[in-house]
Amino acid sequence: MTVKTNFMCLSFASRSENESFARVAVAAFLSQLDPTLEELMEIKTVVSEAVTNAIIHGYEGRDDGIVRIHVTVEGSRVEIVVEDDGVGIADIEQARQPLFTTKPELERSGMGFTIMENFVDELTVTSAPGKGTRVRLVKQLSTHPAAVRQ
Amino acid sequence: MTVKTNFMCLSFASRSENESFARVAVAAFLSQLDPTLEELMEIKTVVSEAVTNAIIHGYEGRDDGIVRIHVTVEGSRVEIVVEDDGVGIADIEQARQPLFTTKPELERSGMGFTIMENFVDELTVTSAPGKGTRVRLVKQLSTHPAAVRQ
Amino acid sequence: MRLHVELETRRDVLIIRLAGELDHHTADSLREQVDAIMNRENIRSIVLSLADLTFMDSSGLGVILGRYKRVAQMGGEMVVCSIHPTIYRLFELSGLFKILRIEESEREALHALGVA
Amino acid sequence: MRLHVELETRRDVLIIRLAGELDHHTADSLREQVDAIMNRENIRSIVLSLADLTFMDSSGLGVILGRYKRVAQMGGEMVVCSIHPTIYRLFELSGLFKILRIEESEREALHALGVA
Ligand SMILES: Nc1ncnc2c1ncn2[C@@H]1O[C@H](COP(=O)(O)OP(=O)(O)O)[C@@H](O)[C@H]1O
Ligand SMILES: Nc1ncnc2c1ncn2[C@@H]1O[C@H](COP(=O)(O)OP(=O)(O)O)[C@@H](O)[C@H]1O
Repeated sequence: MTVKTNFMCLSFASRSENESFARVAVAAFLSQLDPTLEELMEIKTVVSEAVTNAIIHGYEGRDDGIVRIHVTVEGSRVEIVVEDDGVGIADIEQARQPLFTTKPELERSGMGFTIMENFVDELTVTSAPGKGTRVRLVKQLSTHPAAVRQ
Repeated sequence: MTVKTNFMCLSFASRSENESFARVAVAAFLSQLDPTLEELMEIKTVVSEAVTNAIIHGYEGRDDGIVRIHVTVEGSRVEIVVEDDGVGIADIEQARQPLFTTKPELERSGMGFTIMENFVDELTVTSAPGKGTRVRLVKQLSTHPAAVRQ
Repeated sequence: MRLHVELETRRDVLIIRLAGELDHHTADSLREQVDAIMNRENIRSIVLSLADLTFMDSSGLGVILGRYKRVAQMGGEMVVCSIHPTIYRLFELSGLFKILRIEESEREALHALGVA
Repeated sequence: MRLHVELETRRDVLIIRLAGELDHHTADSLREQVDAIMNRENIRSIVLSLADLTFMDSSGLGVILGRYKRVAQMGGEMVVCSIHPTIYRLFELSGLFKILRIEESEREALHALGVA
């Protein structure tokens, strides 16, 4: 049995109108795995959180930054990486706390990382001030075996 | 009046199941321009033609190639570039003839380039044997002015 | 365009009906529209009707929480109804149900506020 | 999955109803399903019913032309009906209407072949 692997990369301008495009593109790519509606919604949500963070926090609202997304599929295991070359995060542990936000004036809820953590199986955040941010999300889909094998 | 510019790049494995993903992703990106249904269908069709060609002809059905798509938007003008690093085309003029195909055994219709030409405003094909193929498509959308300006 | 906002006032209750996708990009226009009415009229409570909201992320939570704070200051309340399962989980995770009232349908929400 | 194929035979006519998207990826399974029936049964003509086909590209033209050649060899014909405008233009560009018959609806197509 060979496990089916597939990948795609996506990069785009850090403009808020691309948030919707980013989650639709990732969902369209993963639809070949025949995910449940619930799984698809969870994936759209976490992509939206990570991309919005890159735009608002990473690039501080500037629209000349580039957001990159890599999606790798192995069998029914999905890995999504969202990257920016923005300001970075000094204290990652603090940033991941529920309700913590550095932009309350923009009515941010501080729930982005908490939602990501709850909607995927693994969340890794790599970041340093001035070095950009890399968010890695891993999710095991419950797809039926027929869709998994080549 | 500043003209709104936006871009995205996409790359993915040369697998036929990614054809549908590619056209949905491009359409999702362009939906911010509020194109007509007809324009969206035309764009999906030309993306499908170019991507299918990259997979079938460029990579001759191998699934370890990479197909790249760049989309640039300036106002309501859309430029789409589809590239592969495959076998390339020796005689581009011949390849663009209606009904010409090098793969009749796969029931190819030889209408890919003809459809692309008819559905966009500009079509440029750059290719050489062993050097891959680059298809550049330009289309002027009829979007109403409000969607064009920032 | 991607988010459709319908606003209706019944006495001091503002009914906000959302259809489409509420994210960071669409949150701004929702905020502006709702605040414009709240600055102009005497709104004490809000009914948030989400039957046709197909997507929401934490940017949506932010704008909802912001409007909640405004009605809470007026001594009013916010009632949310007809929530899709995934969006329900966002409300749950963020503890919003501790401060918002939830009802099955808009009818029940309006009834709860005495403007059915 | 992305292309749904419904096949029905009425005497020597095969009705092919397509829903979804017909591209290079989905063309193979359509070809196999149709050829399996044509190898087994005595099919002389084909009705291609495209009311629910939302997308088609030149890979679709290829598989349709291939099935046309099979019925033409049998002295039969192919009737296409209920075509969306963009797909209509593909047929038009490729000159397929010179060899295929086109009808507004499946009813009329079946009528034209005497199996309504
Ligand atoms: N891509 C990023 N670049 C820089 N800082 C980030 C990034 N993503 C998150 N952060 C920081 O982490 C904090 C918490 O993020 P999150 O939980 O998504 O909440 P919110 O976006 O509502 O602030 C943000 O307020 C910000 O300070
Ligand atoms: N990306 C590509 N790489 C190599 N050859 C190509 C590529 N695209 C098109 N061709 C050549 O051009 C011919 C005509 O292409 P097209 O008009 O799309 O018809 P078809 O795909 O049905 O053959 C192909 O048969 C092939 O020989």
